[in-house]
Amino acid sequence: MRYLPLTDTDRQAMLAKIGASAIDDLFVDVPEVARLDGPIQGLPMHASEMAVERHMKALAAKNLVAGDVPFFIGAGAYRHHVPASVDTIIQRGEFLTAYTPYQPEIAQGTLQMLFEFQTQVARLYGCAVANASLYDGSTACWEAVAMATRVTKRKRAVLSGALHPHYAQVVKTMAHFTGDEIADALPAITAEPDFDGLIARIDDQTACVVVQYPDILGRISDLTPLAEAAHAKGALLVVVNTEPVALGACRSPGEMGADIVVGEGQSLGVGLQFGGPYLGLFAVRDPKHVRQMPGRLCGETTDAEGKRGFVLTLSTREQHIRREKATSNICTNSGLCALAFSVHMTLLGETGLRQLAAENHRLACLAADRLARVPGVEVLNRAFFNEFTVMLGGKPARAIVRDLADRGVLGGVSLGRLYPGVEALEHGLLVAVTETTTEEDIERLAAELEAAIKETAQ
Amino acid sequence: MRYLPLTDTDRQAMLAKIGASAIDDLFVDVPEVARLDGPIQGLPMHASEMAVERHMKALAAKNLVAGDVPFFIGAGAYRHHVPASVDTIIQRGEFLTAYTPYQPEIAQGTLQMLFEFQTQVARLYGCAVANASLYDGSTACWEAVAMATRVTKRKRAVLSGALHPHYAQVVKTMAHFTGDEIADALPAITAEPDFDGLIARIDDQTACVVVQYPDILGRISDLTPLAEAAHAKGALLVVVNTEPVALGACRSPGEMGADIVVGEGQSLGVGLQFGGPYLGLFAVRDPKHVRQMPGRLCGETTDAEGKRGFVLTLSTREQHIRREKATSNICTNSGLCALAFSVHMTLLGETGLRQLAAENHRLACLAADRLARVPGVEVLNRAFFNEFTVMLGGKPARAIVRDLADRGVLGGVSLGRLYPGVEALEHGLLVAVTETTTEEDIERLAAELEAAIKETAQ
Amino acid sequence: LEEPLLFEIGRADVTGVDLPEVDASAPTRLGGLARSAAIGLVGLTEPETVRHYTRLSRQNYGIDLGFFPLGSCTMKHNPRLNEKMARLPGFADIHPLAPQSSVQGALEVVHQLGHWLCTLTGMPAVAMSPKAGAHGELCGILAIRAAHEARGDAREVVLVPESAHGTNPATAAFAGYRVEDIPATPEGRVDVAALKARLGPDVAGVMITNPNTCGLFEKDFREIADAVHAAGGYVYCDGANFNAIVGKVRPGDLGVDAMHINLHKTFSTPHGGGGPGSGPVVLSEALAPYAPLPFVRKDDAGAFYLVEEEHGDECGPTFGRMTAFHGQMGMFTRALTYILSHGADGLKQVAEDAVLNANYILRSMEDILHAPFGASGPCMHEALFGDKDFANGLSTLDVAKGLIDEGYHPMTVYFPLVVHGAMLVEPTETESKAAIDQFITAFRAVVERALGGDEALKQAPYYSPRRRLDETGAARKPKLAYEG
Amino acid sequence: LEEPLLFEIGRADVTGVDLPEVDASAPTRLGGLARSAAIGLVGLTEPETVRHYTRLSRQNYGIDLGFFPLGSCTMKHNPRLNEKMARLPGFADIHPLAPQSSVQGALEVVHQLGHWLCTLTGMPAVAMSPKAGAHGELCGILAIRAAHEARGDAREVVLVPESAHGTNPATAAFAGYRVEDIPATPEGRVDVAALKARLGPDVAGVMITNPNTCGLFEKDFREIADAVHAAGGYVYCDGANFNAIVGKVRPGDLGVDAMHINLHKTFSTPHGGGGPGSGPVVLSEALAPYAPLPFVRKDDAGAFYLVEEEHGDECGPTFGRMTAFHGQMGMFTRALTYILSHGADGLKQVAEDAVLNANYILRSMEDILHAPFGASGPCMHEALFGDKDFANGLSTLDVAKGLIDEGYHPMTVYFPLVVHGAMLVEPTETESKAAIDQFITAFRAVVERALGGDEALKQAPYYSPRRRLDETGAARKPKLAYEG
Repeated sequence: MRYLPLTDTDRQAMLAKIGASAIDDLFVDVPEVARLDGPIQGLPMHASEMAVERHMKALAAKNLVAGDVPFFIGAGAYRHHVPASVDTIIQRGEFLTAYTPYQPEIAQGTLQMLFEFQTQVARLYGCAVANASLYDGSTACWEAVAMATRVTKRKRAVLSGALHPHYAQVVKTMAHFTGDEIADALPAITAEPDFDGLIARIDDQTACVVVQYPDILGRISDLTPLAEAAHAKGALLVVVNTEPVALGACRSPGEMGADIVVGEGQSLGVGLQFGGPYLGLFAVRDPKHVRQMPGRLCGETTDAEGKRGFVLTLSTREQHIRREKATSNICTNSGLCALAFSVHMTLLGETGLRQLAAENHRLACLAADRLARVPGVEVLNRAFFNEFTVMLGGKPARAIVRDLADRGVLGGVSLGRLYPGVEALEHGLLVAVTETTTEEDIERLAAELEAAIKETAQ
Repeated sequence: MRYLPLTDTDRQAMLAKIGASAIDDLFVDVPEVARLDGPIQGLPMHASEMAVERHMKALAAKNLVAGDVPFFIGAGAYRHHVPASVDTIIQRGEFLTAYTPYQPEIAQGTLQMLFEFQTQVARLYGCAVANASLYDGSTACWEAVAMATRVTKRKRAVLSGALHPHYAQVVKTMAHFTGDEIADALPAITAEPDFDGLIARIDDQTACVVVQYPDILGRISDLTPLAEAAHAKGALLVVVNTEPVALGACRSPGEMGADIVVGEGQSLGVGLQFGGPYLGLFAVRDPKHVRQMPGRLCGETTDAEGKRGFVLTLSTREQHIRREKATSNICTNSGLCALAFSVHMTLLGETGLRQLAAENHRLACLAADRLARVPGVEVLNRAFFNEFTVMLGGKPARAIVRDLADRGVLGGVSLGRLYPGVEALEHGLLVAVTETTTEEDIERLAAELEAAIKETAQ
Repeated sequence: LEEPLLFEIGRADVTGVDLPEVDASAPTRLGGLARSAAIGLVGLTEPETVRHYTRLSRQNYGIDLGFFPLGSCTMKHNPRLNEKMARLPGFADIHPLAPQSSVQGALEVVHQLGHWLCTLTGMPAVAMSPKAGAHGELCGILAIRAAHEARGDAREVVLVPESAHGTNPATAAFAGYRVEDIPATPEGRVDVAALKARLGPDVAGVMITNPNTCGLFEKDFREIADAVHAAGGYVYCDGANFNAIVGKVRPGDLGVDAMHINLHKTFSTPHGGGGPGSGPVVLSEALAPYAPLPFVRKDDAGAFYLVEEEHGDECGPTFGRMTAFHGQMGMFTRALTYILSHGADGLKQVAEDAVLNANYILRSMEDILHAPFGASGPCMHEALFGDKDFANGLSTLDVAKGLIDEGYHPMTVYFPLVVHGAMLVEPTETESKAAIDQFITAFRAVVERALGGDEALKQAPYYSPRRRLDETGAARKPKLAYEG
Repeated sequence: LEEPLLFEIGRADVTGVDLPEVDASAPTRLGGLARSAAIGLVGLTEPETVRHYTRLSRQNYGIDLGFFPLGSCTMKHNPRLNEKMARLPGFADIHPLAPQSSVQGALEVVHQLGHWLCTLTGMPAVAMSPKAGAHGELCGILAIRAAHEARGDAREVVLVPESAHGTNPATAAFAGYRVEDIPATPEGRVDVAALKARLGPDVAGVMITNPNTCGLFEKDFREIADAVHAAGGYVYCDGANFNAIVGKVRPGDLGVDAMHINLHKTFSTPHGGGGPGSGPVVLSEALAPYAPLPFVRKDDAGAFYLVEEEHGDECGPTFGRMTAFHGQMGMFTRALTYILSHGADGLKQVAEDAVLNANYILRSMEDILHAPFGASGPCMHEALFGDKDFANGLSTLDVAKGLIDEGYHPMTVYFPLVVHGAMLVEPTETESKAAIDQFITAFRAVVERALGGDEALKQAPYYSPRRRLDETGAARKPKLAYEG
C-alpha cells in the first residue's frame, strides 16, 4: 500500500518492543462486540493510482465544465481566470502540508502571508482590521450578526430582502438556536433597492442591519444613508459582499460607514469548485471591535533577537483557550484559500484589480444591452457591476435555464431556484458576466435565450 | 507586461545612472540598417494569460489524446502510468528553475539526485557506471558508437537490422560527417533475430556491434553469443534498450556481456510528449571506460568540513574545458527528465518494477493470444516483452492503422511507416501493450482490426 | 536574506496580469458609486510574486519536510493523486448552482462519499455540508437540539469531559447549551459513574471524543451511550481521532447518535496551514430527520438530485442550512480518491499502523518521560506524556522548542488540560519505522536535557527562521495590518 | 537534518505503487531470459518519496529563490502558464508515431513556433528537431558541411573566436572540421582584419556568437558575413545571447546562414537543473535545403504533415536525421505560450530591459571592479568583469563563493577565457530594480573584501548546505555510483 511505509518485518519488531504479540493486542480496549474481523464490508479493496484515476475521471466526465460552454452563472460564486502561478504556489508542500501556525518559529511563511492577506482584505473593504479567514461568505455573515449582538448586547438583526437567500437561511438557522431574532424579507423586483423600507425596520432593539452590496439582484446603491440610520439607532451596519472584484470599481463598504464587512472571497484564486472550499472574509471598520471578532488573527511582533516576526494573536477570544466562552467555535478555517486569494490579489495589485473590474463591468454592460434587445426580455437594474437581473416577460425562468442548459449554455441562475415557490420572483433571471465571458458567448446567450423564450409556455 | 518588473520610472532612473538618454543609446553598436523600429512585424501583440490559454487549449483540442482511446503505439516510446507525485516534485521551483550544478555548494539537491539516478540506471542496465543523461535514446546510441570508435580506435560499426530505424538514421547521419563507416541492414521478418548473420558481419575492423533489446520487432534473445563474438574480434557490444520496464522482467544487457548500454528512459516519469523531451541513458559495464564516456557525470566527494557531498566530475572530458578535444559537444542534457525517471523508479523500487514488468508482460501475452485469433492475423514473435509484431496476411499495415484511427483506436505502428517503401515489411504491425491497457481495449482492438482487415484490399 | 513584506516591495502601478487598460471615459452603470480613492493595494509581476511566496514558504515546516507528530491533528501524508483529481476541470470548474442535470458526476461524488462514510461508521445517514470539524460539531449539536425541540423537550445542559478539545464546549455554548464538565478517571477515561450520576431530564446529551484526547479508547462508551439514551439524551462523538479505529470499529456499533469526521485528518486532505477542512457528520436514525439542507439523493431512475428548502416533505423537519452551498467539494474529491486508494483493507491497515506507531513511541519513551496513562493499557493513535521531573523550571514548551532545533515539528503541547505539561505525540501511519526511530533518538535527547536542567533549552529554538516570538507583546498592542 | 541517500533509506521490498502481485507461476514468453538475480533497486512509499525529494530540493538554489545572474545562461523567470500548457493532455499525452491525422494540433504548434522563430530572426527556414543548444550548433554545422559537399567543395577549417563557448569548437571538431581560433580585439570583439586574412578556400565557415560572450554586439558582423560569403564560406551565429536583441535586430539582416535558438534561454523554458533544452536552428536560403528530417509542412488543404525519409524529392538533399522523433515538443508548447504572452511588443521590451539591467550593473560596479571592455561602449544583456587588483591571492572563485553567503547564485566565472578571472553577470529582464540594487550592494561588499584581501573569503561559503567541495579528489578517484 503506497502510503504505508511499515513492512511486516517492521511491524513484528515494533510489536516486540511494545511487548504485544499481535496488532489486536493494541485494540484490547475495544469491546469485543464492536471489533470487526477482517476488512469492513461494503467498500472495495485497495486500488492502484491508475485504477482510482480512471474511476474519478469517469465521474468528472459526467459534469458539464463551465469553461467549455458559454457561462453566466453567478449568485454568490463567480468564475474568474486564476493565474497559473497561484496553483503552483499553493501546491508547494511547505504551504500545503503545514498545520495552523501554532509554532510560529517554523511557520513564518504562513504567518507573514496571513498578515499580508489581512491587510489586503482590510484595504479592499475599507476597514481597519480583517481576520485570517472564515469558512465562506455565508458563515461569515452569521458570525457578523453574532458579533453585532455581542457588541450591542441586543438580539435583533434586520436583514435586507436582497441578501442572498442562502445567507439569510444560514443566519436564521443559527439564530433559531442562539435565541436571536431575525427579521427578514423577500426582495422586491425594483430597479433600485428599497432602503427606506429597510430603514423603517430598524428600531432601538436592533443589533444590526445586514445588507448585501452588490445585492442578490446585482444592484448597487450608496449605503451611507443606511449606515447613518443604523448608527442613529445604535445599531451596526453589516455589509455582505459576494464579489470582491466589484470593489475594484465601486466604493468600499467601509468608506460608506459599514461597521462589519464580510464576504465571499472565492472570486480570487479559489475557483468555482462546486461550492467549496470557499473563503470567508471578515473585517471591522473600527479597531476597537477587534476583540469581539471571530476567527484567527495574525499580528506582528518581534523575536528574542529583535527581528520582526508574526504570530497568531488575541487567541483569548478563541475556543482552544476560552472554551465555552469563545467568540466562535471556529478552529480550522480556510488558510490555503486565503493564500490563493492573496497570491491572486498580489498579482493583480491596485492596477490589475481596477482593470479587472473595469473589464468585468464593460462586458456586463455589453451583455445587458444585448439581452435587452431580446424580445420579451427586460433588464431590471439601473446600476450593477458584473451581474444583473433580467425579467423574462412572464416566462418561468427555471424552465428557461434548464432549456438553455440543454442547448449547451449555462445561462444564469433563476430567481425561482433561489426563492422556490415565490410566484412574484419566478420570472427573474440573474446573469453574471466576467472577464472570462467572450462577446461570442453573449451573442450565443442572446440567441438561445430568444429561442428558449419563444418555445416556452407562460 | 506580467513578466517584466521594471516600471518606466525605474527605466528612467537606470538610464540616468548609466548616462544614457534613451534605451536605443544602449543599442548604438547595432548597425543602423539592422535596427528595427517598433515591434517586429508578423507577430501578434502581447496577450493575457486567459487569451493565451484559450489559444493553446484550442490547439491541444485538435489532438487525439492517447489516454482517451484504446492505445497500442510503441516503437520506441511507451505510455505508462506516471504517479502523480512525480510531477509535484519536478514542479518544485528548486528543481525546475535551477541551472546545471556548477556551484555544488548550492546544488546538492540536483547533484545527489543525479548520483542516485546514475546508480539506478547502472543497476538496471547491469553496468558499473551511468552518466547523468543525454538527450534521448537515439542520440545516446550515436554517442555509444562514437565512444566505441574512441575506445577501439576503429571506425566501423555494425548495426543489427532490428535496431530502431530512426536510431540507425541518426547514427548514419552523424557517421557521414565523422567519417565513420556504418554497416546497417533491414530487419528480417523472422520469429527470432538472425544473430548468426549479424556475427558474420563483425570483422577485425569493427569498433562495435549495435543491437537492440528488446528489438524493433519486440523480440528478445540471449545476447551472450553476440558479446562473445564481438569480444573475440576486439569489438565492443553496444546494446540499445528503448523500454526500461522490460529490464524489470528480463536479464540485463550488462549481465550478458554488453560493454556499453544505452537507451531511452521516457517510459518512466516522462510520458509521451509527442517525442520530446525524452531521456537518453548511457552506461558502461567496465569502469575503465569511464573517461571515454560522453556527457556529465556526478561523483561523490567531501566538503571542507569533511561532509559527504556531490560534484560534477571528470569534466576534463567535456566541451567547456576541452573545447575541440571533448568527448562530446553535449552541454545541457535532460536533467529534469532524469529527476522524473529517478522519482518514478524510487516509487517503484525493485518490487514495483518487477510487478510493473510482470503486468505489462501478462497483458501483452493476452493481447498476442487474442490477436492471433483474428482471422488473417499472425503473431510473428516467439518471445517478447510488452510489444510484438503481427503480420496482417498481405494487407498493408499503414492503411489499416489509419483506418483503425478513424475507428477511434490507435492500434500500433506499421512497419510501413518505419520502413517506407520496403515491400517486405509493409504487412507488419507493431503492437505495444502496457499496464495502462485494459482487457476491454484489447477486445476493442481485436474487433476493429478484424473489421479493418476485412474492409481493406490487399 | 529576509523576505520583506508584500507592501514593502509591491507598487501600486505594477501588476502581474495583462488586462486591457481602463478606458476612463467609457460609460459605466455603477450608479455613481465608482471608486475614486486608491484602494491601497500593491502589485508584483509574476517573477516577483513567485519568488516572494517561494521564499516565504521556506520559512514553513510541513509534512513534506519531516515528521510532524502533532497530537490530535493527524498530520498524515497528503497523497498527490488527491490533489490531481481535485483539479480535474470536471470537479474544479463547475458552479454550485449549475442545473443539476449538468453536474451529475459531482452529485454522485457527494453521494458516494457520504455512503462510504456511513459504511465506515456504521451509521444510517450523513450530513455533508459542514465546512470543518468544529462546523460538524455544531451540526451534530444542532441536530440534537432540533430533535429535542421536535418533541417539545427543551433541555439545557450538555456534558463534556474535561479532556475535551475546546471546540466541544464552545460549540455547545454557541448552540445555546450550558456546558458542564465531566471528570476523568485516574486512568484517563471518562468517569462513567460521575457521568451517570449527572444524567437527568435537563441533559440534552454528551460530547465524548473516542478515542479520547488522552489517546485512549473509551471502553465504556456503549454503556455510557445506553445510559444517556435511557435518560432521553443523545450521544455526540467527536470523531477527530477516527484515524485510530477506521476500518476496525464502527462508531454506530457503540451507540453514537452523531459524529463528525475530519476529512483533513482521517481522510488525508491537506491541512493547508489552517484549512480548508471538511466535517461531514454521520447521524443515527433518531437524528437523521433533522439533518441540514442541502443533501443529495438518488431518484428511481438513478439520477442524483439536491434536496433543498423547496422539497417540503422530503426535507423532513430539517434544522435548516449551515452554509450557502453543498459543502467542501474539493475535499470530497480528495477524500473519495483516498478511500478508493486504500479500500477496506488499506483503511484497516491505516488504523493498525497508526496505533502501532504510537504505542512504539509510548514504550520507547516511558522509561525517561512521564506517561501518565502508560499503565492504562495500550494507547490508540497517539501517546501522551507529562512534564514531571523536568529540572530548573524547564517546561514542556522548552522541550517543544528544543525539538525544533533537532529538525522536528513539536508535538501538541499543554493539551489535553488534564495532564500537567501535556505532550501529545501522534505519529500517524505514514511514517516509517526509520523516521520514528530517528525521532525517538532526538526526543530522548531533548527530554534528557530537560530532566538534566539544561538552561540553554530555555532559549531554544536557535536554528529556526525565528527565535521565540513575543506573543504577549503581540496581544497587548495588536498590530494586525501593515500601516504604511 | 541531512538527507540520506536513497539507497540508504530505500528497501528492496518496499514500493510506492500498488500493482498486482507477480504470479510467479504464470506462463511467460520471455524466451528464457527472465531475470533471476536482484536488480539492486530500492523503493520508498509515496510519503517517503515526497519527503526525500522535497528535502533534497531545499539544498538547491533556483530562480524562484533569488537573483541568478549566471552570464550567458539567461536565467530568466519561467512562467507558470507555460508549465500548465505543456501539461495539457492534448500535448503531453500524444505519441510521436501516432497517425498524423490524429495530431494536427501538435503539428500546428511545431509549424507555428517555427514560423515565428523565422519571423523573429528574419530567416526563411528552421530546423526544429535539435534537442538543445549544442545539438543545434551541430545541426547548423552539418548543414554547412552538407552544402559544401553538395557542390563538391570539401573544406576543412572552421574559424572560431577565442571568446567562444566551448561547445563551438567541440561541435566543429565533432563534425570533422579543424578548428582555428580567431583573436579578439582589445575592445572585446572579433578581430575583423585577422579573420578576413584567414579566409580562403579551405575555410568552411565561421562560428560567431552575437552578442558575443564579452557581452558586446559584434558591430562588424555584416562585414564579416559578407567577407565569409565572398570566400565561399558560411556564417554560423551562436544564438545563445539572442535574448539581448530579440525583437530589436533580426540576425537574418546581418547575413547569418544558421543560428540556433536556446528555447531555455530566450524563450523562458526552464533549465531544470541541466535540461531539457531545445535548440531549433534557423537557416538561410542557402542552407535550408540541407535541413534535417523530419520537418512539418502544411498542404494546400491546410493539413499539417511531417516530411520524413519517405518523401523523396520533398526532403531535398537533407543531411539526415538528428534524433528519433520531432524535437522537444514539451519545450515548443512552452516557448509558443511565451511568445503569445509577450507578443511583438513584449519581446522587444524583453531585450531592452535585459540590456538596461546589464548596463545598470556594469555602470554601478565599474568604479571598484575591473570592467575590461567598459570603455567599448554599452554592453548588451550581460556585464563582464575581471579580477584585476584582488589582493592576497584572492580570486574570482572566492568572490563567487562569497556571493553565495550573501544569498546569491554566483555569476559565470572564468568565462570567457579572454579575460583574466572573468566574471560574467547577466541579470535578465525579469529582475526588478530593487532586486538588482540589492544585488549590487552585496556584490560591491564582496568585491571590496577581495580588493582588501580578506582571507576569510578563501573559505567561503560558510552558510550554504555544503562548504567548498573537493573536486580534485572527486576526479582522482571517481565514485560515480552508490556501492552498498
